[in-house]
Amino acid sequence: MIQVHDLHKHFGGFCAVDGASLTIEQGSITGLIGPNGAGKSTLFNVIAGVLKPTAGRVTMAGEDITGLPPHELFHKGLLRTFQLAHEFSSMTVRENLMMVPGGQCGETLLNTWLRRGRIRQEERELRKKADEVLEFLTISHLTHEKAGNLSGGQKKLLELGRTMMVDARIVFLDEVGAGVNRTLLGTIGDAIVRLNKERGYTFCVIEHDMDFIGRLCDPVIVMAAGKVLAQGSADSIMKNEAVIEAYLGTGLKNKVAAEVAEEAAFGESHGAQPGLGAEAGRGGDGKPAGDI
Amino acid sequence: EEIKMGISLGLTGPLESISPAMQKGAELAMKEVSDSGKLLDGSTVTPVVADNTCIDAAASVAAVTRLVTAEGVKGVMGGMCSGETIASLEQVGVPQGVVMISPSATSPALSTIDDKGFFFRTSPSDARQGDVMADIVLERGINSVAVTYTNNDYGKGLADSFADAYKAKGGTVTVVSAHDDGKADYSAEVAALAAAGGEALVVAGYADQGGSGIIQGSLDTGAFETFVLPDGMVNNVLAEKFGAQLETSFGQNPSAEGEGHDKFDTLAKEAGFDGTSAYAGESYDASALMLLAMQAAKSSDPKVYKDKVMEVANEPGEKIYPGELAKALELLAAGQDVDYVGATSVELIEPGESAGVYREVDFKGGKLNVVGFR
Amino acid sequence: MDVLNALVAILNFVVIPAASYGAQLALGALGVTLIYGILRFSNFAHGDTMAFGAAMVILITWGLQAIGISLGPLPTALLALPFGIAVTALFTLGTDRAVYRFYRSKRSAPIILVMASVGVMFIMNGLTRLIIGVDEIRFDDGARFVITVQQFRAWTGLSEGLSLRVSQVLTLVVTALACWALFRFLNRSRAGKAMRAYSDNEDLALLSGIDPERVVRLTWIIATALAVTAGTLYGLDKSFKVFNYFQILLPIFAAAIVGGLGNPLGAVAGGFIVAFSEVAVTYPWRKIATYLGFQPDGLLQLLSTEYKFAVSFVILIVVLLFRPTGLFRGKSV
Amino acid sequence: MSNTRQADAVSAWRAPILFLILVALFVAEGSFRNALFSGSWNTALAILNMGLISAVMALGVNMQWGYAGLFNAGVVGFLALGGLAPVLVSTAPVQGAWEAGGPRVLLALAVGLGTLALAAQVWKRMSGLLRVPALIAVLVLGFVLYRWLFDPAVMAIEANNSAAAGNIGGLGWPVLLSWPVGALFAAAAAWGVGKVALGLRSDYLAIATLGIGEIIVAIMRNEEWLSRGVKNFSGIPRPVPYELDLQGNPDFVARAAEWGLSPALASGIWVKLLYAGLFGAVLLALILLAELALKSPWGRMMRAIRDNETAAEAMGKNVTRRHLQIFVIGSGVIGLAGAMMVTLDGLLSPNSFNPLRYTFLIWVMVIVGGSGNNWGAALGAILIWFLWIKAEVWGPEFMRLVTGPIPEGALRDHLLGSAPHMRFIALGLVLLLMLRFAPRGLVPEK
Amino acid sequence: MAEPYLSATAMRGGYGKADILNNCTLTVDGGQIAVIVGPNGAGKSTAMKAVFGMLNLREGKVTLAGEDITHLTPQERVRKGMGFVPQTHNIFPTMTVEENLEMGAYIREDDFRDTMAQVYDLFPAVADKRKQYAGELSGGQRQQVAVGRALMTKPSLLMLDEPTAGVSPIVMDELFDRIIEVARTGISILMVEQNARQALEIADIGYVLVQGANRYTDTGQALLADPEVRRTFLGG
Ligand SMILES: Nc1ncnc2c1ncn2[C@@H]1O[C@H](COP(=O)(O)OP(=O)(O)OP(=O)(O)O)[C@@H](O)[C@H]1O
Ligand SMILES: Nc1ncnc2c1ncn2[C@@H]1O[C@H](COP(=O)(O)OP(=O)(O)OP(=O)(O)O)[C@@H](O)[C@H]1O
Ligand SMILES: [Mg+2]
Ligand SMILES: [Mg+2]
Repeated sequence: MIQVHDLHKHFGGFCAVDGASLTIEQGSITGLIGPNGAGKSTLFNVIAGVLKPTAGRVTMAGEDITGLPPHELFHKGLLRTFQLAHEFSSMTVRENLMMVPGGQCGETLLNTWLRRGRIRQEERELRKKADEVLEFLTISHLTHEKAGNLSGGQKKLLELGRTMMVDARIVFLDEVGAGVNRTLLGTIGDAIVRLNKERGYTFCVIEHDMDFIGRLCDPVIVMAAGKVLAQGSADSIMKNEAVIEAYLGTGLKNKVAAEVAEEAAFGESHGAQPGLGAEAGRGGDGKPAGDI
Repeated sequence: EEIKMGISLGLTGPLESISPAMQKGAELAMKEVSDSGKLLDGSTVTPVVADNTCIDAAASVAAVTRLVTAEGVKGVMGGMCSGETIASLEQVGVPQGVVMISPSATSPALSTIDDKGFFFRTSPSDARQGDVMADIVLERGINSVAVTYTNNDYGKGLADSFADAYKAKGGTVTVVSAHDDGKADYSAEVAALAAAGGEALVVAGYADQGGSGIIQGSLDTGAFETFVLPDGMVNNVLAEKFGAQLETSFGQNPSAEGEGHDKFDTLAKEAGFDGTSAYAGESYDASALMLLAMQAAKSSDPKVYKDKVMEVANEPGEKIYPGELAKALELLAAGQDVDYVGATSVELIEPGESAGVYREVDFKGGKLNVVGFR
Repeated sequence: MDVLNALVAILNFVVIPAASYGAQLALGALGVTLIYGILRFSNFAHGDTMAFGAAMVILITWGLQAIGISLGPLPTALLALPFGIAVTALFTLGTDRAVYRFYRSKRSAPIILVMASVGVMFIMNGLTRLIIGVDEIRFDDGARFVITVQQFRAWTGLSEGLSLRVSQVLTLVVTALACWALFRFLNRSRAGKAMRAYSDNEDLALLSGIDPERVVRLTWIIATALAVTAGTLYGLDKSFKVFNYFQILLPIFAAAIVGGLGNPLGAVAGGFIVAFSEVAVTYPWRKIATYLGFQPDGLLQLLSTEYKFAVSFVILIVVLLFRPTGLFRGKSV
Repeated sequence: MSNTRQADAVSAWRAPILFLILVALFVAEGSFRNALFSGSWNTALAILNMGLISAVMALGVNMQWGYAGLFNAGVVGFLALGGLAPVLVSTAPVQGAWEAGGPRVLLALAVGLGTLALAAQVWKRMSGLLRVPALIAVLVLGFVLYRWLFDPAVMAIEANNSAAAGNIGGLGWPVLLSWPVGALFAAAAAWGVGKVALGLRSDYLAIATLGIGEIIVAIMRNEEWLSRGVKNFSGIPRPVPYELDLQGNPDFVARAAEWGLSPALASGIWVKLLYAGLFGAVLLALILLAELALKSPWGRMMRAIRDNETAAEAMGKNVTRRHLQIFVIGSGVIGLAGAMMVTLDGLLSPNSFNPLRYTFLIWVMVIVGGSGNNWGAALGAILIWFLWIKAEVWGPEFMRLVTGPIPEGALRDHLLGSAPHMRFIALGLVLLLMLRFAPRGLVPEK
Repeated sequence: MAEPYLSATAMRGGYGKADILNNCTLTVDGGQIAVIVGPNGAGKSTAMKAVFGMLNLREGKVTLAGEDITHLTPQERVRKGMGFVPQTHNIFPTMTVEENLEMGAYIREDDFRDTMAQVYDLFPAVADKRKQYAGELSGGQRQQVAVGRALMTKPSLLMLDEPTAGVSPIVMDELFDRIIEVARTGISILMVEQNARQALEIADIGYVLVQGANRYTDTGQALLADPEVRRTFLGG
């Protein structure tokens, strides 16, 4: 679906993306992980047309889309969310959603004077759709709230909700999970799977929550220092030494030390030992159940 | 009867610093008439002042509309700047049938306007001054000059008419360039004028505006030493400001031959303002003319007395100087003719503007000296 | 010799006047840029703060002269300057309290503050006129020239002269000092950093223990000091006239913006760009060409001086097209 | 941190009540005679007419700022361009001007525009080392050719009867036709400006447009052949009858007598009423169209763009295009107002186009009225204009009040002499008070 | 029992007319780690702001070390030893990383270079960027700077609103580690977390907030063990 060829993005002298090449398969839910500052968001921004690449090429379904402006990409079916929520703060939550679909009849100035009826009908449909999305995201009580007044997590949800307003071909999600309640995140994960299965959306997901990545994504691409470090299934990635060292880490040293000293007798089950698998280190018990 | 007279001046705006003296000049004449008790069987005259901002036509129209329709003035001493004057004349003066006499709007465009006889001015059209100035400059043996003018209808009209006359009489104009009033800095203009060169610099501007800025810059950089100064510049303030630096400069402004002007000066001093300030005398004359015309027409109705304005201003009749308005009223009441001379040797020519007697001045010894009349 | 003459002509008519005008603009722009940088709005009352301050300085100068104090070759106004600053700062602090604080606490959009500053501008303008009148006032005493045209010609024997005024030198020196000091202050001192922090993120500044009201007060005091100094120097150089101080506001804003709002270096660079583009682009090169041995017909003037302001704006727009937030990457709200 | 800005709930009655107050002010101005009001309907209507025109200007600014967040500080320029239209469209042709150089001027202008277009193409199409030299070559050659065509033609036109005319002259068409033409002039200029400058942010856009406004006004002042420049153009035809004609019309005089009015008074009022009708109709039509657009998905899209351009762009909205659209339309409306204003004044005086009066005062109107709200902007415009005019009377009146208790003497004289400057203080105070009690505008955006 | 170090009791208040907080109570003892969890929009951030005096309370009382601070301004609370990292807008974007940290130490009169070195030690990723503008950092890096800034204050009560949102697992572990360490030195920690399981593990006391009211209050371990809590709030 999306192919990135040897992409470079420099800020001044600094190479945020330094020759990344990767492929996002049609119909996949691809995870993109990597340490802070690895260049993930920058890569997203280049693909989505917000930043111009210093060098390299991006193609979408064979078509070269390097440097196309975001609004054109949107109409080609490429949607994205922002890591720092970009809500329309003085508009209500519902309006935030209703403005999304492209090609609305009422977006043409002449039509607003001449085709009131058509617009009214279109609006009715949009409103219904928006309300469904809000219902799904469990924020329907906020329909008429100004988006600027939402809580941090709610803004994230709204961000996601916008991508659900139209039929997309590929959706880039930049840390939708950060700040979102884990229970809800599970629901979101389900929705992503459903959209992927039922509607054939392709997803590319940046996330630091490895449970989420592990449950959803295949394949997973790991970036570090602007380059692709590893690629593979979630399981294989989580066992990859280099990835553990650069990204996953090995659990809470202090906690472990403390436990060893004070609470060894109780045989803590989830205190990860250094060198143990990353999954265990990340609070291994209670793997998310498939159903919520 | 209490007769109200309007005064429409730019009390705020670019010419705000010369307006107060003009207002005082106009009020002086009104007070003189009013105090005499001889106008139309003891009518009193009350001035009503309006601020026309000088540059905002809409505000000026609103102000004059108020004077005429709300205050019910019988005549308006104003406007001040040509553009605003045209607007208020066309929108208010003519349609409402009120006489307007401007002391200072000198644009040639006002000569041709369709005023239905309601408009006069006590200052001459700039077309004439250009001619006079060209003569003076050439007679002083200066054969090439640079010209700078304030970028409005007054400056532009004067500069054009001067340049045409001067060239026709054999002089060389190295450059004619505009300067805007109220700018922060005139280095660019001075640099351009200096580069163009010339034996003297003609400054068709205002003494307390860009004009003095240009002179200051020229003196400081040594670009010019001799300045030719037309009416807007001939002013005691200028002499005070630059003093001996103007040693070789000269100029001319419309003014009475001696007597009227001096008398007005004394009167002004008594009333506590500077009679030599630009257009103060013209303002006095403008008000006086309207009141005398009323007396002559035996009516304060502008539609009636408008036809008398030219009559009282011109010969034949006894000459009337500032401070002699009471006498003039008496003469007129007795059915005799007067020839109002006033502070500025008023002589109205068709279509109702000052013919323009100019006095030639120089600045020897850092003072403003009158050296002749033409 | 002719080459020297050409050089002196350019110095005398272009470089020196443009440099001192540029410094005047820069000094004004420093204040504008500071208010913009810290309090995040364009202060339209700045021109009138300059006028008000200069009026105060004039009154005090008259007072000093009356009791016979002077500064020798330097203008007495310099002595009056600190007092003028103090009085004006009290006034601006008062306006902040009475006007701007309310909108800050309401977190109004910057445009509301801009409009409030227009209101303040009208009031200050009226007050200044009430206090000192609308006439032109000259208050420079002491020596006027460092070197006059005649002296220069006598010394060098060149046919072109060169003049340098005390006020020009003063302005240049003061501007350089002010820019340097402001830059150091904002980037090095604790209070300066607190000011920048406040401008970046008010709430977080609060959380770091910075007292916002103190920052605001400090900003006003510094900006006022800059404004009064600028106003006084400008008045010394040209003469004081209330109306002109509003007119100078536009080029000052242009300077602040072309350099990049919020950046002292930018303000200075902007001031010089505006000044030099006004003077140099409209300069007729004929005289220079003649000195260099050409005999041109025309004036060799790119554009007439009527368009000088337009020219400086064209240059400004071109700069912005290539550097959308000014030469020194300024802020934008 | 989250912004704690709260949308104060604004009563639905607020707008109607404020409009009623405004009407009451005008009625008071028309019928009561005291220190504050003049009691003349002529005055009241004169203020109202310019107020209506100001409202149209404010509407244009509101479209740009209130809908899209574009800071246009060049209002005066677009206004002036609009004002050019009545001169070029409706005044009588000037004898001999067209023959003197009309076609050549047009050709020169075409060459000038062509050069710019070509330069833009060169800049877009070419790359590499040759780009800058090629651009400069095109510009220089174009400029030389343009001046070669332009200068002699202009000299010839300006020399043609320079005291009374000296301009190219008009077409002699009805003046009402010049209103849409004025809008077109301004819109066309805005298109060019927008293409270049709309990439700039907030205050940077402001200063760029400010500059463009100054440039346009400078051109209108100095290009005499266009409309006589600083020499002013007066005597622009009217769409309504002349007072003097009415006064000479026995029918009208009789009708006036029925009402108990003198012919002069009645004619003044009647003419102003006709103007008010025209301007009011234009204003209402514009508000209607604007409201329809604003309350539809188009308006929603504009608000989204204003709130967050990056996000709007990512949601498929072509921000650049929309900005250009609204900038052009807003400027067109301002141009329309310019044409209306010049028609009302009967005079085109480029020197009067100063930014304080025609840019910043309009901005004050919009912000005080309530940006983003069409009714608010219109209300603010009429109200502020009313105050701007009345401050002329109220300022000195206030001064008299203040100086009452001060004993006769130099101080009192000085203060009374400075009374006209109270105009500024009065206006400033009123402005601050209004902003204080309605910080988001009198009728804020919902 | 001695009074807890921080106690905010029966808080009621909100932004506009409607109350967001309904009788919400939070207490932290010296050296304790308290964690607040709850669904989005439950009022967690609002509660933090209320404790820090950035919100007008209609009811309730906040005491710090026994002293009533309900009516103090935020900057006065900073001087009383409270430090706060907000959820969003928690850096100075046009100041460099180093200046951000310096601003954290604004009220400190002593030499803070040690502390800064420690912070850089803790977050090596931002140490490389100390001369860069904080606004140019990646999401996770910003978060690290924000926490670093609060650490610079050397507070006696550290309040963190979702400090780990967007940071990579390895840094998160480091961060939690550091928080434990900090708490051991006697500093109280009050934090909101969505990475609730990890957070509750190290928590001495946990609060579950729903619609501005306390739903569950218990030790971290106990909450983790409660299946109801796990299912509805911790994501299974
Ligand atoms: N405008 C900019 N100027 C300079 N450097 C930048 C800019 N934007 C990003 N960077 C740098 O580029 C690098 C990559 O940033 P990016 O936002 O892509 O990281 P990321 O992988 O998304 O990290 P995170 O997981 O923390 O979100 C960072 O080191 C950041 O400091
Ligand atoms: N500035 C504000 N004005 C009005 N309402 C607000 C404001 N900020 C937040 N709210 C409302 O208050 C409620 C609680 O918000 P808060 O930020 O405290 O939630 P939270 O528990 O921190 O959620 P999250 O986990 O998503 O950060 C939300 O419903 C939100 O809509
Ligand atoms: Mg990122
Ligand atoms: Mg929160």
